[in-house]
Amino acid sequence: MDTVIDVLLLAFLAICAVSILRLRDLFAMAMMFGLFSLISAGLFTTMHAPDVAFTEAAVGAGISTILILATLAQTARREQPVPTRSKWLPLAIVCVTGAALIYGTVDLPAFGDPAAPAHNHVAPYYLQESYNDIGIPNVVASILASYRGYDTLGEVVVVFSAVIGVLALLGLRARPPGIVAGPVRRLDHRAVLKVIAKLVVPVILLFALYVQFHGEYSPGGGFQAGVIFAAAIILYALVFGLDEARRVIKPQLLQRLPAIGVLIFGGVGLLTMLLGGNYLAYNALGENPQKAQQTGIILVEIGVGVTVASVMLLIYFTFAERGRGRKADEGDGGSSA
Amino acid sequence: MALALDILSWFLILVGGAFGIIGGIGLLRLPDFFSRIHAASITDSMCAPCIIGGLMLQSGLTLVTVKLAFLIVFLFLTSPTASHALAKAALHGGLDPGEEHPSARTRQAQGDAAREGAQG
Amino acid sequence: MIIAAILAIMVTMALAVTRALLGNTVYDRILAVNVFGTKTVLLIAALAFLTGRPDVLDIALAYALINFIGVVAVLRYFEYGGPDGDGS
Amino acid sequence: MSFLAHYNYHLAIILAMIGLYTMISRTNLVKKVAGLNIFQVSVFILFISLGVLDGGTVPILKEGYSAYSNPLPHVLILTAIVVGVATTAVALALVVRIHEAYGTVEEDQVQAKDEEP
Repeated sequence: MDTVIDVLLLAFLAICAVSILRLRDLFAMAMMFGLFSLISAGLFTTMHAPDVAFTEAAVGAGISTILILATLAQTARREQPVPTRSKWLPLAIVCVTGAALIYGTVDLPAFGDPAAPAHNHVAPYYLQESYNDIGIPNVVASILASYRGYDTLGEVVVVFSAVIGVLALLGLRARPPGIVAGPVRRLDHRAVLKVIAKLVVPVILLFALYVQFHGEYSPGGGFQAGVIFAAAIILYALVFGLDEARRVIKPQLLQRLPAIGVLIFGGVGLLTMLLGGNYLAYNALGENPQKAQQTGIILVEIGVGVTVASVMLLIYFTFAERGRGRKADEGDGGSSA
Repeated sequence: MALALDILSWFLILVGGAFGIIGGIGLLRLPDFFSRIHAASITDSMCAPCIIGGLMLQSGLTLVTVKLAFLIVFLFLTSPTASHALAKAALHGGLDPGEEHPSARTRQAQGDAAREGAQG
Repeated sequence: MIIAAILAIMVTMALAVTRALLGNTVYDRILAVNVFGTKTVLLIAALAFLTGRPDVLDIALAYALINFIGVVAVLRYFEYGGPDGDGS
Repeated sequence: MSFLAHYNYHLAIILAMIGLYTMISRTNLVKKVAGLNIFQVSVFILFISLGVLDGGTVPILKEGYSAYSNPLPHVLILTAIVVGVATTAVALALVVRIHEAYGTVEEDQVQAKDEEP
């Protein structure tokens, strides 16, 4: 049964990917892209990876799609026809590469084979010892925040530098000449949407907190919670307008939060060093190693959550603010909160 | 009692599945957007609560039931809202109810924006 | 019996994907994507029971949330990207 | 049989190739970003496939289960997804800037404008 679901979902994925390739209307493409992410998230669930599915659903289907839409609103809605000269060479390259890769899989262990090296190297240690070492059931959370803490710190810093890049590209410089700030657009005529959004946004925020702090016992953690939190505020901004959302979360605060999150993460490392341990070795945080580990993980996850949420929000706000710019001579340019 | 619950649960799940398929067929076969939205709403408002309700009866009274109940409430709030917003957007976006019906093919008169163009 | 439900959901998903591919109008695609999203929620919920690990139900909740946000975002950008600009 | 046992990897590779083809054959920059994302998701699928264990379950420890799927790829991919969206955001920001500077997001037109004196 699992296999059937697996293959069906992969087939859906391939169909979606082909339609992304072929669609000329980029809005429709963005929608198929959201669908693609949703299906891949479903696939991750069938492959026993709920944490990944969680992240992919929130990030791929939510944030990525919204960002692509925001970009489309500021650029061109339709793709122009591809010049015919470049049709066969790419196809040949792709076929050769694909054939080589498929030839490469011949030596791989079978799908789901318990004797595969991947299952016999370090994973058994994590699965057997993590409960003794750390005392939380979600092994993914223990590896993410404790065993591979350096790795996660690096990823958080990458996310942080990405927001610096986006701000440098879109946020800091004034609009180019000929572009003026457009009118504030709100979904004022959407009474039903507004009422439901008002009802739903607090629930989503609450759910984000649940995901953040229950992440040790169920799928979840800082990354997912941050994205869901950001998604809730983005929904608010979509329905009530960018200015209203900015009134809720002050831009001055929002610009500092990514750094604060990274500093929380790094600060926990420094704290453990001050207490006589190694960098990010949480055992130094207390007498009881399990309790110390759990404290460390919760602190670190808060740092991750703060950074991810504020980075996603900042990126969206920057795109939306830029998109509000409206060419003085063109009618279809701006479209943002 | 347990047997009755089980039978009820299976019944709900089957009914939900049937509604899902019916709605899906409607989504595919109905002639224009505004009738398709009706088919889609059937899958949202009948299929989802039936299946989730059936699963709730399976799970007994635990945290899982509460989560499923949340799911039902949430879907019940958002799905009709999405359908409503979509219908309204289509109406304002130049899609006329009945216009797209095969019996009245006057598509060219409509604005290009609501249309899907040639697929490459 | 859950397998029957899963199969029914997959069939509905296939039909929705077909509609999303055929399109006609952008609205049809949005509708199909929305239906697909809610069906994914159901699929995850059913899968959680099939594998006997209902604690992964949180994902289904997250899906429902994100699906709604996605539809609102698409509508919003589509409407304001349209020719008359104001939307309404 | 052993060839069929790799179906997941093969489908992931097919997806990757569709993404690659989108990237190298289309000139629209937004579409290239979408292609990049397809490629990225295919890599995620490949990694997660490597971690799947027959008869295993989700790696959240629970009494009554002894076989769990490999949690390590999950961790790697989870962070990779978030980093992926961050890089996508930077790419899209570049696209917006290119559109502001050149008035187009088609690669060949941008190049043509660059070659103009």
